[in-house]
Amino acid sequence: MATKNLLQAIHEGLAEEMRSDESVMVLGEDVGRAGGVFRVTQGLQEEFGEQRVMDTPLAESLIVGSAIGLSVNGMRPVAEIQFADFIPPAFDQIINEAAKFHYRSNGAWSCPITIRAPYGVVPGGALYHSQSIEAWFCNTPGLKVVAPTYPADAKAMIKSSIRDPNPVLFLEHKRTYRLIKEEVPEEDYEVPLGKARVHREGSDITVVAYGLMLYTAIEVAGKLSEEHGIETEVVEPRTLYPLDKETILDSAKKTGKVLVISEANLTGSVSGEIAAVVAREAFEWLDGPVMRLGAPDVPAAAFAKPMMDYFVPSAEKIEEAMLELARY
Amino acid sequence: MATKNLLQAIHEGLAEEMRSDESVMVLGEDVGRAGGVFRVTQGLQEEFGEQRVMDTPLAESLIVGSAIGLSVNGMRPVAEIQFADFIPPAFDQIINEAAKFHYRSNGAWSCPITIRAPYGVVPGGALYHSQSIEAWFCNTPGLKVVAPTYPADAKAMIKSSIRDPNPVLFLEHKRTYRLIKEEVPEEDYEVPLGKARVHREGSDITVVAYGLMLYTAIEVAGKLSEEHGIETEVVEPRTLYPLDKETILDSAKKTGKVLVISEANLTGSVSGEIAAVVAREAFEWLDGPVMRLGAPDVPAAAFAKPMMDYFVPSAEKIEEAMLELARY
Amino acid sequence: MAIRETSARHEALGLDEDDLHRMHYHMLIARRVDERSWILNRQGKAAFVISCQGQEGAQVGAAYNLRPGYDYLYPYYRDSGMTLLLGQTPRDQLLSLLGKKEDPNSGGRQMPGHYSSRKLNIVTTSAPVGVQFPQATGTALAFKVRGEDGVVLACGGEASTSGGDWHEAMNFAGIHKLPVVFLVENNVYAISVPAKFQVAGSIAKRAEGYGFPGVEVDGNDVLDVYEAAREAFERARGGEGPTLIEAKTYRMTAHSSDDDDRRYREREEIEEWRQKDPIVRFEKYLMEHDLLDEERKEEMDAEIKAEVTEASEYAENAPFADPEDVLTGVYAEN
Amino acid sequence: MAIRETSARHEALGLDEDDLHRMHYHMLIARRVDERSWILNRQGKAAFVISCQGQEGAQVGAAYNLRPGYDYLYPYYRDSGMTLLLGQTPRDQLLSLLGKKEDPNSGGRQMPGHYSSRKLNIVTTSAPVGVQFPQATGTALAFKVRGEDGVVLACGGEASTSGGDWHEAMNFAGIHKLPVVFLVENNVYAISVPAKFQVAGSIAKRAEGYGFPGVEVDGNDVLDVYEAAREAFERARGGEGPTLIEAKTYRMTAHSSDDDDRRYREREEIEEWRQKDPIVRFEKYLMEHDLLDEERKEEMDAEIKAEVTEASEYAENAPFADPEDVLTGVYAEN
Ligand SMILES: Cc1ncc(C[n+]2csc(CCOP(=O)(O)OP(=O)(O)O)c2C)c(N)n1
Ligand SMILES: Cc1ncc(C[n+]2csc(CCOP(=O)(O)OP(=O)(O)O)c2C)c(N)n1
Ligand SMILES: [Mg+2]
Ligand SMILES: [Mg+2]
Repeated sequence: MATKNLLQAIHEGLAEEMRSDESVMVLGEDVGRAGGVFRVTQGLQEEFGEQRVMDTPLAESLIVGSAIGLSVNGMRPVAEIQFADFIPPAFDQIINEAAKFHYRSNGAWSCPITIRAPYGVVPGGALYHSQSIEAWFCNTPGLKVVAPTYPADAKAMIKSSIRDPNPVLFLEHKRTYRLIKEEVPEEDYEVPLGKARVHREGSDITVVAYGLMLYTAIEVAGKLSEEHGIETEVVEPRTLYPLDKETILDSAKKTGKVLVISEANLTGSVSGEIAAVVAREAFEWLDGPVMRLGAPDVPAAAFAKPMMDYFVPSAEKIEEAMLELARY
Repeated sequence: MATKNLLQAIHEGLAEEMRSDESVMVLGEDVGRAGGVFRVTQGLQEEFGEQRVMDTPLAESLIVGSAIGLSVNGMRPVAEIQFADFIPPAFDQIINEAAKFHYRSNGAWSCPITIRAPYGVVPGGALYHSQSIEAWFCNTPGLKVVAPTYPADAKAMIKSSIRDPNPVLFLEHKRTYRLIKEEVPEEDYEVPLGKARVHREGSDITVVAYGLMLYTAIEVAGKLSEEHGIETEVVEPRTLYPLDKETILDSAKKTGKVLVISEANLTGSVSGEIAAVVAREAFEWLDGPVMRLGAPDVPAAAFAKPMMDYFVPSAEKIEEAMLELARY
Repeated sequence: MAIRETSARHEALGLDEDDLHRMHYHMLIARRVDERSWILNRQGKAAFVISCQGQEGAQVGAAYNLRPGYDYLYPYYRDSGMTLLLGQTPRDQLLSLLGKKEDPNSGGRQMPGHYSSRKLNIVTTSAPVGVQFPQATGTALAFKVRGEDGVVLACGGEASTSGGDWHEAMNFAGIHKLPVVFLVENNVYAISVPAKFQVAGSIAKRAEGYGFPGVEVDGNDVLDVYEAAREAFERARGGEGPTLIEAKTYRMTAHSSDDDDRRYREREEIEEWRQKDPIVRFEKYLMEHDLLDEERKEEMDAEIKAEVTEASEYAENAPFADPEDVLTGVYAEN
Repeated sequence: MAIRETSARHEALGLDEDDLHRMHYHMLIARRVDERSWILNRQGKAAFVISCQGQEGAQVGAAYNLRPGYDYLYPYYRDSGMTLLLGQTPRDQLLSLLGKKEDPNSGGRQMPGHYSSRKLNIVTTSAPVGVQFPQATGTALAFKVRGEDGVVLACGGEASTSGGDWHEAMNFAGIHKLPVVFLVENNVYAISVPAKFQVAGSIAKRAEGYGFPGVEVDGNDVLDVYEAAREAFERARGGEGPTLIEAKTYRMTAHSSDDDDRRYREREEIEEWRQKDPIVRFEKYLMEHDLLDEERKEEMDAEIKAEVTEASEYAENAPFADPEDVLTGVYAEN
């Protein structure tokens, strides 16, 4: 079993789906000959041709809108938005169209499309290649929003997304594309949408995190265990909408202390929803306030490296927050 | 002092600003000769002419984009989005452009525009004249989101919005346009953005609500006082982003019990942020879980009247929730 | 003379008597269903009406080229002339008008005029104006990718060309020569906004800038529209790519039952256009060619009115969906 | 003969020797600053470079018609030829390249190429492609509402015409005859996507569909672009409305320092276009008219290189903003 990074795992999942299902297509800017600005679709056009792997004009509403139209005519398109920051022109097609096709037609039509979007702060990305856009989409019934972090999960979840009869927004944190490698099974295996994952058992505190913050949290959790004997349970939602409340609440009830971490601007982020659910449904079990750590409420993220670093929640800040919660 | 409903109060605020400041303009679909589909801008084109009150093409990105361009060249445009459900095409111009002009130019440029958008469920409105869109915009530093409910507040706040040097999204609940009348001062008076309002003092529970839900909550609060001697403090944020945490937290600490109500789909709504803030910062004062009541997580709202009524949180449901919290 | 000349017309178009009667029948039934809708609105039974009146010719003329259930239709909210032609019934329309459980478009979830039929390939209609155009190009692309000869008809009013979606779709369709026909029913108004504040230059002319033909037709002449659309469908099926058709017509009613058009247009203007009513004009043509007489017309009208009355009664007596039904069908199941 | 004929050219355009030298100077300084940027990138000092190379003629030719600080410019990220002409300095550019505190565009917040100057009416540039066009129409409308004769120049690459914003702006500008000039620098590629998969038909031709003139010019001929732009600016100032200019040019570098263009284009193609380098061509023109000789050219180049070297050293030694600075300036204060 080969070890792969996130980028390779998503590529492999896409390629396998295209091989096993002729109706699967990829469309987006620079996904063809160039293989995508991050190389996720590299080689797919050579293998599947210019029509099934199509370079579209620079028009995000068209990319998603045409994907919708493809899906109602028997195809399973995977639309790539080059950077999540550029998804707003497609907002209408996602929120008002794809997400409502099934409901508004009383079940007659459905819209099985997958929209891939690389998000998150990355060095040099500045204000328009850095944003965490989850919150824009996590108040929309009919849509699913997933954000896997580990390669093996990502490969299975891109397949689950393509096979899902509903529109799925598939978020990929740019800075995690090459951050770690892990063993990724060759054969077909399942990771269902809507299920969270517990990365680390622990009895003292629970940390809920995803994307780059998840890696940092797991690191810090190890450190706290060694240096302070504090045992952290780390829960990764993997699907941000609809949420797997059960797994999160089980952990909250077990530890009685919860910290939600994300790289998004704190106010109005998905962390708020998670914290609200825990504060409501695990109230009787809580030994401390549900805490949140996020980026400051300023545009993500300034270009100059020192400024960018200041914006992203650091391991130090995360350790501080975890210690504060543990000692509460 | 004349009594006016919400619609008349906003109209009056607009007209007064246009009279006192030549740079104030109104643009949008059907705002001119027709005076707007809800008649908010009625008579303005006759008084100020076709240029200062302009009927635009059916293009929301253009409406907001051109408003931005007007504002950088000395004007103070008020852009009307006919129904909030149709704001998604303008999402990019609001989120990525207007909200970031000042920050990204290091303060050189600013973007003093006001965007009016009628939101909320209304009979006959069905799936695209009903949505509560607050959450889409309350994770965006640089933008202000306001949602006044009472006529006198609305008149002052439309003026504050126009005078504010930042982009302001001004939300108007359609069903409250003509719901109540109250005395609205003729002279110029101030209601600053970013300040919540306490409508009703109470020591037992706090209800945070806005829009149509606010009216219902105040009604039910009166009922609970009479029938059960339960005293509810009702807090209206008035500005949803950035939030007036202080006023909300003061009330939470006073009553120790908080219920957040909104007509939006519950999951991912602004209620989550408010609940998370209270659960974190008033933790030590809480005698019960921070509760939330919202619409079910299904598209807002089906056309058939009985279906629509089922969707909107009713006075009964609100009373239930308030009683549950009071008796917790 | 005039007659021989024009008689050449429908024959030259390869339309036989049955075709003409089918066209006439569906234009008229669309009109009658619409008229009934306004009555139900005035009676307080229908919350909202949005009309096809004045556009039946453009709708039937264009949609007559569709192969129901094979080609795809993206109608807009006035296109009841199309959906009736494809196979929806007055009952369907009035069940939708009243938001009843049996409403085949949405089960009472959407406003009237938001058509949908999986069987007829009428893609669920939206309220946001213009969103159908990019979707239509994708549906056309699917045909092309699979090497099938299906065609997609995408419709909208003139204001549906003002938004970015229309342009993005035109450009994409042009680049890949997609089998899609864009029909713009230019009825002069977008609610209150006249075309002069809505459209710069000419809609039809714009097609050339995208590298494919655009034609302007008399939208109140069903044969004129049919002719242009037939050519467009042939081009599409032949792999020659898209066509844009701008049908010049007029909105004979207020925008909707919520609108009072006296605020923004003169009665005289409406009267002028009444003289050009596409149904009256087509009936004149049929009579000139001895394909219709007063008697036959009355007969047919009576049948239609009876059917519409029956449909109305059925719809009025039909039940609403259970309120709890709003909780179902948000996500599709595999 | 050829000379007399062409000599008529700049004179016919009302350009004197000084004008030509200013044009030449700014094309060359833009090129040299860009070349320096790549050196700093290879040295690991600059995280990101995006180039003007090949487009200096189009940029200087068009922007030469602007009245700095009165007319408005909405540049796109390659338009350093324009911003330098208007008054930004190599220092400004390189401070921005390195994201230093003194970066006049954004104080180190934005990527290089995202220009801004309140004093010069260079509106803060965005990264999302195409958003500038609706904004530009609003800025033009403000001039019209106030009865001023200001003009707005809005620029983008050919792919900036693919998004809806471009179309919505074209339509609005056409409806109200707004004083705006749209310049599309068609450099054949959008990152890796060639124009044939980006643009259906012809960009320049589309203007007619919106009711105003569109012209295609040789974007590598500064005088050709100047001529078209001068006419466009005169039309705009005279209240005759917008003009669309499509300048055919070529992106001589990779899309950016993050791009490897060997994945998608042939070296030969680049070589062909090198022969048409707008700077070389203009120098040839100047020499043919005895307005420039090798010596003068070397001299000027040496001056420019010295200034760029000084600017580079200054920028390299300039401090970053304090990290905490990211927390400031989110909202404007009254
Ligand atoms: C994106 C969007 N903006 C605004 C509206 C509100 N609205 C509904 S119909 C309409 C006018 C449409 O005019 P046109 O396209 O000419 O079609 P017509 O009604 O004239 O047939 C408007 C503004 C909408 N439905 N969608
Ligand atoms: C809305 C949006 N989508 C995608 C991108 C990513 N992107 C940046 S530049 C570019 C290509 C632009 O090509 P063109 O407009 O021709 O300008 P050029 O770079 O060729 O000068 C793309 C796809 C973006 N910046 N904005
Ligand atoms: Mg119309
Ligand atoms: Mg280009």
